[in-house]
This record gives sequence, structure tokens and C-alpha cells, in this order.
Amino acid sequence: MFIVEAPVEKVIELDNQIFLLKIHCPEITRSIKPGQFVNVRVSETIYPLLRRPFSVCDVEGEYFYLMFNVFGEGTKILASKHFGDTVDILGPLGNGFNFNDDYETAIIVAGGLGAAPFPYLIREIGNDKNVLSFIGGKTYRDVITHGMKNITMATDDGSLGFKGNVIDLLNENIEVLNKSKIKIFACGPNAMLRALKDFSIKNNFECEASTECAMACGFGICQGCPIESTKNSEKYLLVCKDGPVFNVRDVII
Amino acid sequence: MFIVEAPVEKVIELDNQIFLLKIHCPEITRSIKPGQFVNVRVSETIYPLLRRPFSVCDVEGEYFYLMFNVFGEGTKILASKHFGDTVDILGPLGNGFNFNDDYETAIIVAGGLGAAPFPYLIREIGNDKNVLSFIGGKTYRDVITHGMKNITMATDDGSLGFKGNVIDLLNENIEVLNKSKIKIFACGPNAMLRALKDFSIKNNFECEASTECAMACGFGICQGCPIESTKNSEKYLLVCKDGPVFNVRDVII
Amino acid sequence: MNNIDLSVQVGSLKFRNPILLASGTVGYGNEMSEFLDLNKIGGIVTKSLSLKPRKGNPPQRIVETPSGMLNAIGLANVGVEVFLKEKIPFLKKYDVPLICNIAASSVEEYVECTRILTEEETIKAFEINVSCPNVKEGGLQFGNDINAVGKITEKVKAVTNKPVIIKLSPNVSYISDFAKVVKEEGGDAVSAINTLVGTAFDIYTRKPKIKNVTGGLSGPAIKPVALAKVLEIRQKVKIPIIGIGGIMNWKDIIEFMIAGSSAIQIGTLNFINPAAAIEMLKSLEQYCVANKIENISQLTGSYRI
Amino acid sequence: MNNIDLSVQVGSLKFRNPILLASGTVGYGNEMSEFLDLNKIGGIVTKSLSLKPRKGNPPQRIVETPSGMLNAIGLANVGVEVFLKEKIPFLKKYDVPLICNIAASSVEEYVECTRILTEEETIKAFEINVSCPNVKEGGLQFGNDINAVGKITEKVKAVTNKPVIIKLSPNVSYISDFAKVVKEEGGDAVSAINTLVGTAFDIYTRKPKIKNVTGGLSGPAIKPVALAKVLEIRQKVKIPIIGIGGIMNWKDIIEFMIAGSSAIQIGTLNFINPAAAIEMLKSLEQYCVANKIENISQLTGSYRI
Ligand SMILES: Cc1cc2nc3c(=O)[nH]c(=O)nc-3n(C[C@H](O)[C@H](O)[C@H](O)COP(=O)(O)OP(=O)(O)OC[C@H]3O[C@@H](n4cnc5c(N)ncnc54)[C@H](O)[C@@H]3O)c2cc1C
Ligand SMILES: Cc1cc2nc3c(=O)[nH]c(=O)nc-3n(C[C@H](O)[C@H](O)[C@H](O)COP(=O)(O)OP(=O)(O)OC[C@H]3O[C@@H](n4cnc5c(N)ncnc54)[C@H](O)[C@@H]3O)c2cc1C
Ligand SMILES: Cc1cc2nc3c(=O)[nH]c(=O)nc-3n(C[C@H](O)[C@H](O)[C@H](O)COP(=O)(O)O)c2cc1C
Ligand SMILES: Cc1cc2nc3c(=O)[nH]c(=O)nc-3n(C[C@H](O)[C@H](O)[C@H](O)COP(=O)(O)O)c2cc1C
Ligand code: FES
Ligand code: FES
Repeated sequence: MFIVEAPVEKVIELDNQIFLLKIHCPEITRSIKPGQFVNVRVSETIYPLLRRPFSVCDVEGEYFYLMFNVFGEGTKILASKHFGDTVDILGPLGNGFNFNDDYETAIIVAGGLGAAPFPYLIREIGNDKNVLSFIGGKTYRDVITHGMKNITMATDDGSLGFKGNVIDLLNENIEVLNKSKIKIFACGPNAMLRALKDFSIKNNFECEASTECAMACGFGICQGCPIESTKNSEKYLLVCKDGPVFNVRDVII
Repeated sequence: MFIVEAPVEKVIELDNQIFLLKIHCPEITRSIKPGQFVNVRVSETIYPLLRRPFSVCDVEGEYFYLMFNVFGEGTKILASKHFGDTVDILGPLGNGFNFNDDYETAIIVAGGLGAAPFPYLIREIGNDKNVLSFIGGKTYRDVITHGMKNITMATDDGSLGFKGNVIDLLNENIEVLNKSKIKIFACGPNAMLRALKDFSIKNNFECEASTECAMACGFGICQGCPIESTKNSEKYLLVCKDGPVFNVRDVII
Repeated sequence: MNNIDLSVQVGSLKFRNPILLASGTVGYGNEMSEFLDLNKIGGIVTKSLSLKPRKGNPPQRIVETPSGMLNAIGLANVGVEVFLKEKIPFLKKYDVPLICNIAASSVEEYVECTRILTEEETIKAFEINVSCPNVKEGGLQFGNDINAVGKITEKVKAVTNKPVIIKLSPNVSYISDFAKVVKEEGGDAVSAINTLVGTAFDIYTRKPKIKNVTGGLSGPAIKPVALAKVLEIRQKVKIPIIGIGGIMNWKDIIEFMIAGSSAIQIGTLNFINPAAAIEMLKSLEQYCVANKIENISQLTGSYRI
Repeated sequence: MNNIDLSVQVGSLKFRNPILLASGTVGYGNEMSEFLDLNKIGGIVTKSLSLKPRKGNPPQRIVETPSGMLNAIGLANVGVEVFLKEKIPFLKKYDVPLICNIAASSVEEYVECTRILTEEETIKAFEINVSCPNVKEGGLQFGNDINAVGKITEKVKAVTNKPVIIKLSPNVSYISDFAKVVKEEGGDAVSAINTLVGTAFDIYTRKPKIKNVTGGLSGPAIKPVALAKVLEIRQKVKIPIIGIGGIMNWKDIIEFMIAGSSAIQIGTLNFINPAAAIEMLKSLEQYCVANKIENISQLTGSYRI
């Protein structure tokens, strides 16, 4: 784990008011794995006070990317960074995706900004496995395809792709999924992950999901980020240390 | 009084890390008088929380200037403003200098950043009266001559001009002062203003001073800025409303 | 706007909207009137008035702290007499409920102030400040003394027919105990909260940054504490609550109402944006429309725990 | 550096510098050791330990507020037994005073925990948490009950020879009353303050942002309140004080010492910059040099009022 005052290379605005922040930070890029995250202090001042956790979206040499939209004060400040500014990065944090297992096709399931960790995962999977991406959003504005491969889309309002949620979309494509040995990698709202867990269990699919919750420290000292374990009801797991990526069978989302 | 989201034209850095902030704000320039001030909200966020009071340093058409150095968070943020940014201005506030009285020579006495209100005062006095400026500072770094006229300088350490404080300097020049009917206009640290008050009384000089104190509102509702009156010991005057410029004989500095 | 009713009721007091301006942060109204139309405000609470004029504490009286400020004004005010003679005429010109805040150093002084002021018809209610932390005699003692608060409520009620609101101190173990006494003694509502006791030192001079040594902490820093105090009262005592503490925007107003406030007051914000009170009205309406709330008072205590 | 002595004494406890890491913000030391050299820290206070492991409160446990955060962790901890078996071995490797913080829901549990832990020589002192606002049984009640605090102090002291520090709640009318009882019952020092009770609501769901409804407010927002509590104790009771609350930089440390603290703890800051404690040491030395202070402990209570 490092704390680095890292130079901002640039901020790229994608469609849909989604931003990519490109940061020069070899300390992070040397060891970070897809699904891990960093905890970012967006300002030197006491406002905002706490760091903000972000998945590493992609890595290129000594640079890495974060993907976000302007949500509150923290992301507003991040979006206004320029070349020459710095951000204070703490990481790498948490456990990433286990993508080297024994399976043939990686099924990416992303809802909204849940797309964030997948460009890097897909890059790292490379050509070792097939990759199919199923991407959902409320409307066409919320569907983020950046860095995705073999994309199928769904929107709640039908404004883009399949009309329905991404689980409906997976059910529609169940035959495709059943064609090879698959492993699902997911990230998105909790409601989506819950439905996906049921779907995975019902269909006997392997599934790892990157979960989210409010965090203070990001590295295990505050106990602020509990998630209920299916294996031990006496003790919570910590999203920041034991996750954020979990086998969906191990946690109650 | 107005509250205006005013565009920043530019920030100019003088020597000695003194900054000038040029702001487009006809609402203010239309009516502001030398010695009056504005209360500036330096950020849209809650940090810093309160406005920061600044004398209007100079006026050019629809633009006015503030002069400051980087002191704390507020001035740090102000110094980093760019063309295209805005600042939230509340003003004009307080009472300015009475510079149209019956006198022949305006004696400007400034200590450190007490120089701030004088470029505008000197501009407004124009050629109606003589102007002599006596400027003091701890060292040569603290002597600000921007916009001053007929300057004599003093530094505590003798690194520039007369060695001693600005009151010593006035005493040195007492013959010059006695030559015509003068009125002193002063701004600077309280210790300087106190000494200047004694000096003025002793020599029977008219003297108005711009005083400073911590402020919350700047327009008379918080009662945060009391100053002891010599005329009524039952009641404080308010620096923001009754001042910031006072006849030194009226207040206990 | 789709007929949203922003009016609220605090006991028998009716306000056209829930936004009142807090005592000590609006003076006697005249300066504020340059920034907003007082006729559009829910109500105005005067600076604390005492029987005789008070000079207040020597400077320095205020200092900024993280997301807050400390003040030790020391209840500087013109006194009841000058208020009636010089300040009321201005306020009479407006159609805005005027609440007179009273501070005193004895039960008798509270009663006497109320007795004099109650004659003035422009005054619609009293807010009794038993909780100013910056005045040694009276002040904190009263606010932390449950018997004193009960007695003041009882005696003040006895000399006026107008609603009496008691402004409670947060610097106590259980604020709801005080609200309970207020209710028992006939108080019509409580205001919560006044400022938290705080201090700050200059590390070079080692002197307190506030001449009075301690001051009262206000501003967004105290919002979570204020909300918890409002919730505590709401859960324990059936009495209307006026919520105060760190309100900076319309969302904070909604939050205070959800926690149990019938109306709210804005304080420190008036120094930062004296036009804020009116700017927020529109957002309150929009929130109500979006959330299918016809009368904003439905929000009061509508938390889902 | 010109031979500045940063060491401080809290009763019989000696620390190499005044910076301790606060309970609940440093875990059991292992994660923190990746960011700083524990051997350079004044001391470490463990997460509150209870007799049996505690699961803690369900999520959401934390939320940011203006210049602060609310937490309702609910004293999640591994329990005394696992602590001794699994956490102590790591801590043994360091030469840093270890203070064990204990939380319990009965006087007996406090005593039992202390009795077990006092055997472990690595533990240099106990900090008794009578003030956690987030646990219903015990917690707040103890912290607000002066008799309970006295009794706990007395009983815990009876089973250990090691120094006993009582961590006081700020959610009371007069914290110095509690410090007085601690002193009378033989307590060696007090820590002030624990968190302030606060809450926050989501205005769309109208649910509390923290599942436990209320949480404890920490961070710079509370610094003025914490300083006032330290000052109050210092002025009223002769007992060493460990100052806590909102410390974000070295200046805040000096401020807390001036107000009366013999040592300080940093809490929330550890989440933001876990290396901060060590980064500040140099600045403390520089301040002492510039202000001609040979031993930093001279600052304790050195305010000029
Ligand atoms: C492991 C992890 C990885 C993440 N990766 C990404 C990413 O790659 N891209 C991205 O855009 N976002 C990501 N997030 C979420 C991101 O941390 C938040 O969007 C960010 O903190 C928002 O900060 P803000 O200051 O803009 O908003 P805030 O002002 O902090 O948020 C506004 C409101 O939302 C609430 N809130 C904020 N974050 C959360 C949360 N996580 N859970 C519940 N309530 C919350 C706050 O309490 C507040 O009320 C991730 C979160 C985690 C835990
Ligand atoms: C009427 C008036 C006119 C002014 N004109 C100018 C001007 O033209 N140029 C200029 O540079 N400054 C001027 N000042 C002072 C200016 O307001 C402060 O320098 C400014 O507030 C500093 O803000 P900051 O956020 O940078 O520092 P802060 O972080 O606010 O200040 C750092 C520390 O200094 C203390 N402090 C700040 N201001 C004061 C004060 N006025 N009195 C006592 N303590 C204080 C704060 O409490 C804090 O502890 C004026 C002040 C007044 C009242
Ligand atoms: C400068 C100042 C002066 C105040 N004066 C009074 C007063 O005279 N009487 C009173 O009851 N409350 C007084 N208060 C308290 C406010 O009315 C309010 O309760 C408190 O500031 C919390 O609200 P806020 O956080 O919105 O400011 C004062 C507050 C401030 C900041
Ligand atoms: C997430 C969190 C957990 C805490 N857990 C404990 C605890 O277990 N025991 C305890 O005595 N104090 C606990 N505290 C209180 C801190 O030790 C400290 O008293 C408080 O946070 C104020 O200091 P700060 O403002 O520097 O954070 C906790 C604080 C936080 C923020
Ligand atoms: S965020 Fe602090 S323990 Fe997980
Ligand atoms: S600064 Fe508020 S009254 Fe002067």
C-alpha cells in the first residue's frame, strides 16, 4: 500500500457526462489488479474530509484511469482537475477479480457506473478467454461501453438495446451463456447484484461481483464497511479488505 | 448593497507575493468610495465558510481591484483564481474616507497590507490636493508602493528607506507635515494605528484610519466587530457599519 | 407551481413557510431587508433583548472553525425600551410574523421583559433564550438547570397570552428532559438548538482566539448534533419543535423537518448569503412536487426508522 | 534539531511524544504499520475490546458530514481472547506503549476484561470506554451516569496495577463533574473526548443515513467542542488529560496541549492520512525551537487567559 501525490495527466469527458481521469502513478500500476481500488483524497483541504474510493478502470504503462460521473462534491472536484494538478492516491486496495480460473468465457455484467473496473479486467484477460459484455442502464444515457468487448445492451426504458434490466437480458441470452463454461464478473447497483446472485445460483454459474458501500479508510482500520457473510453469521466481512470483489455465494448483498 | 457573482478578469502577482485581483463588477464600481470594502465568498463550497472582507484597492471603469497576500485558506483560493472564474461579492460596505474636507495635503500612512485602500483614494483625490505617502513595513518585502504617490519609506530593519517604524518616519518629517494643512489617512496594524493616534493628537493633525477586525457578516447583523467608542462607553461601535474608517479621535484602537 | 402549500403551524402560530431567521443573525430586520423581501419570509426572530441595553463582550467576538464559527457576542442589544421605540416602527411596515427573543439574568427579568413587550401587537410570540453560552450570569446556568427552565416557562406564560417558545441548550445530557419540563409548564414549543460551547487558541500567543475564552459553535459543523437533538425531542416529548443548527441549503431544511421540526431557523447562513432564505423557497416547492407532498408540514417527523 | 524533548508524561505513563493513535481508528496496529513506523508513535490505543467478540452494527455504519463523519460501528471487535492470541503477537514486535481500550455492557464485564488483560505485559495501560454513543446497552447510559463512571473506575482500578484512563463522553452537561469522580475513585487520567451524538437523514428515502439511526460525530467539526471540554476539565480538576477530537495537523496538537492536554490522540485523521502522526513530529519540533520550548510538555495547560 502506498500514499502517493500523483500527477494528473488529463481528464477526458466521455459521452453521458462520464469522466476518465488519467493519473501518472507507477507505484500503483506496478502491482494493481483488475477489481482492486484506490482511495482518493480529492483536495488538500478538509473539504471534502474523507477519501473517495474508486475502482481502477484501466492501466496503460505507468498511467491508470479512474471512471466516474459527477455525483457529489468529491467527484465534482475530480472532474475539474487539470494537467499539472495532483491527486493524493492511497492504494492498491482490496482484492480483485480471480480471472485466471478454469473457464472459457468471461461474462461481464455491468450496471451504470459498474462499468468502471472492466476495461482493465478485459485488457488483462486479453485473448486467453472469450469475453461477452452485458451492459445495463436506466436509459441510454446510463449505458457505458467504454473499453468493453462484444457488447449487448439493455435499458429499463428501452431507449437503447433490449428493454428491461440486465438480468432479463441475461435470461434472454441464456442459451449463449450455456454454450461454454462461463464465469460472470459483475459490478453495479446492489439490487442488480442481488438479482444476479439468484440468477447465478439458479443456473449454476460462477459469479464474482464487485460490491460497493460507504467507506472511511479503505484499508481495514475503521470497520465502516461491513457485509454479511454467508459462512459466518457471527462476523461481518469488510468490503474494503475482504472485497470489494466477492464470490456472490459468500455474501448477502 | 448587492450580492453579485462577479467574473474574475485576472490575478496579477506584484513583487513580494502581493496579489491584485481584477474583478468586473459594475454594481460595485458605480457607487463604491475609497475606504469602503467588500465581503468576498471565495468558494461556492462550505469551505471556507465565512466571507472574507477586503478593501477596494482601486477602480477602473467597471472593474475593481483587491490587493492581498496569501495569508490563510481564503486568500490562497483567491490567489488561484483565473479568468473565467467568478467570485461572490457582497458590498459596497462600510464608510469610506472623507477626503473632500478642507485640507491641503493628504498624508497617506500605510503599514504592510494597509496599503490596500490607497491606490483608489489617491486616484480619487486626484490633483485637488497634494499627496505624500509614508509607507512602512517590517522589511523591504513588506513595503507596498503600488499606486502610491510621493513615497517615503521606512522599514523596521532598515533594509529599505528609513530604519524605524512609520511613526518614527513621520516624526523625522514633522517639518514637512507642518508646512501645509494636512489630513492623515491611515491603514495598517493596530499597533501602528494606536501610535499614529497619539502622534496625531499630540501634533493636532486630523487623522482618519481604516481599522480591521474579525468579521462574520460585514453589514451589521452579527455584532461580531465591536470597537470601543471614545464618546459613549455604554455601547460599542461596529467596524463594519460605523467604520471601517474612523476619525482616530472617536475610537479606542 | 402545482399548488404546494409551504405554510406550517407551530402550535397556534401560523407561518407562510417554514423558514424563520434565527435570533442574533438578522439584527432587527433592517439590514436584511436590503437583501430579501421580508414579506416572503416565514418569520423573524429578533436578536435577544434584555431589559436594559447590553454592551456585549469585548472583541475578539468571532472566529471561524472547520465548517463553523464561534461567537461570543455577549447578547449585545439595544434593550427593550429602545427596541420598542426605534426598531418596531420599521418592522411594523412588514407583514411578517415577529418573534421576540428574550435573554435575561434572572427569572424576574424574563418576566418583566415579556410583560412589557406583550403589549406590542406587532410581536406575535416570544422565544425565550435560556441557553446563551456566552454570558456568565444566567446564560448557561439557566439552560443547564431544569428547574430554572421550568420556572421561567411557567412565569413567562403567566404574563402573556402569546405563544412562548423556549430555546433550548444543546450542552446538556438529555435535551428531551428540558423539552418535557417546558411542555409541563405550558410552553408552546421549543427551539433546538442554540450553539455548542467551544473554544480555540492561538498557538503563538497561547491566548484564546475569543476574548470571552469560550464561544458558541454554529454552522454546518453542528448540523448532525442539532438533528440528533431534534430527533430526541421528537421521540420523547409531544411538543412542536423549531429546528436550528447548521442549515446551509434547502436539503438541510427538509432533513430538519423529517427529523421532527415543524419549522426551522437559519442562522450563520444569513452572514454568508443573506438572500438565501428566499432563494430556497422554490427548491422546497420543487422537492414537494417531485415527492408528491401537498403540504410541506407533512414532512414533520416523517422519518422512517 | 536543537535537542527538543517531545516526550510527555500522563500520570506514571511516559510516551516518547504526545501523539497517540485513538481507539477505533487504528485497528490493532497491523494495517497502520504499512504506513508508518509504529516505533516512532507516542502510543497506540486498541479498538475497544469486549469480553466476547462483537459483530457490531449492520451497515450503513458511516457517513460524511460537514468537516466530520458520523460512525456507528457498534464496537465490532474480536474479543479479549482472540486479541490476546492473534493480535498481541504482532504488537509485541514493536517498542510502542500499548493501551488497551475496553468497552463493556456491565461493570462486571469491564472488571473481567481488565483482569484478563492485565496479565499481558505488553499492555501498558487501560483506557476505559464508558462513552461509546453507538451501543444501546451500556454505552451512553454509563457515559452519562456519574455514579456508574465512578463505580467502573473504582472496580477496574481494584484489579490492575496498571494506569487506568477513563474515556469521557462529551454528551453531558458538565464533563468536569465526571473527571472529578474519576479522580476521586483513583483513575489515573481521562481521555476527552469521545464522539458527539449526531444523525443525518436521506431526504428522499427519509431514512437515517446510518442504520443505527444516530452515530458518533468525529473530525475537525468537533475540535472547538473538544477543546472547550479539555479546558473545562483542566480548570476544574487536577487530573492528566489526553485530548482528542478533530486533530488534523500539528497546530491542532499544540492547541490541545495549550488547552490542558498532556498527550493527544488522533482519530479520523488516520483514515485520511495514516502517515500523518509521524509527519507531524518534525513540525512539533520546529514549533518548539521557534518558541523556545525545550520540553513540549511545558505547553500543557499553558494558556494565557
Ligand atoms: C470499492 C469502491 C469502488 C468504487 N468505484 C467507483 C468508480 O469506479 N466510479 C465511480 O464513479 N464511483 C465508484 N465508487 C463510488 C464512489 O466512491 C462514490 O461515487 C464517490 O464517493 C462519490 O463521492 P462524491 O464526493 O462525489 O459524492 P458524495 O458527496 O460523497 O456523495 C453524495 C451522497 O452520496 C452518498 N454516497 C456516496 N458514496 C456512497 C456509497 N458508496 N454508498 C452509499 N452512499 C454513498 C453520500 O453519503 C452522500 O450523501 C466506488 C465505491 C467503492 C466503495
Ligand atoms: C474592513 C477590512 C478590510 C480588509 N482589507 C484587506 C485588504 O484589502 N487586503 C488584505 O490582504 N486583507 C484585508 N483585510 C484582512 C482580510 O480580511 C484577511 O486577510 C482575510 O480574511 C484572511 O483570510 P484567509 O482565509 O486567507 O485567512 P484565514 O485563514 O481566515 O486567517 C488565518 C488566521 O488569521 C485570523 N484572521 C484572519 N483575519 C483576521 C482579522 N481581520 N482579524 C483577526 N484575525 C484574523 C483568522 O482567525 C485565522 O486564525 C481586511 C479586513 C477588514 C476587516
Ligand atoms: C453571531 C451569532 C449571534 C447569536 N445571537 C443569539 C442571540 O442573541 N440569541 C439567541 O437565542 N441565539 C443567538 N444565536 C444562536 C442562533 O440563533 C442559532 O441558534 C445558532 O447559531 C445555530 O444555528 P446556525 O448553525 O444556523 O447558525 C447567535 C448565533 C450567532 C452565530
Ligand atoms: C470509526 C470510528 C470508530 C471508533 N471506535 C471507537 C472505539 O471502539 N472505542 C473508543 O473509545 N472510541 C472510538 N472512536 C472514537 C475515537 O477514538 C475518538 O475519540 C473520536 O473519533 C474523536 O477523535 P477524532 O475527531 O480525531 O476522530 C471511534 C471513532 C471513529 C471515527
Ligand atoms: S473502509 Fe475502513 S474498514 Fe473498510
Ligand atoms: S461583521 Fe457582522 S456586525 Fe460587523
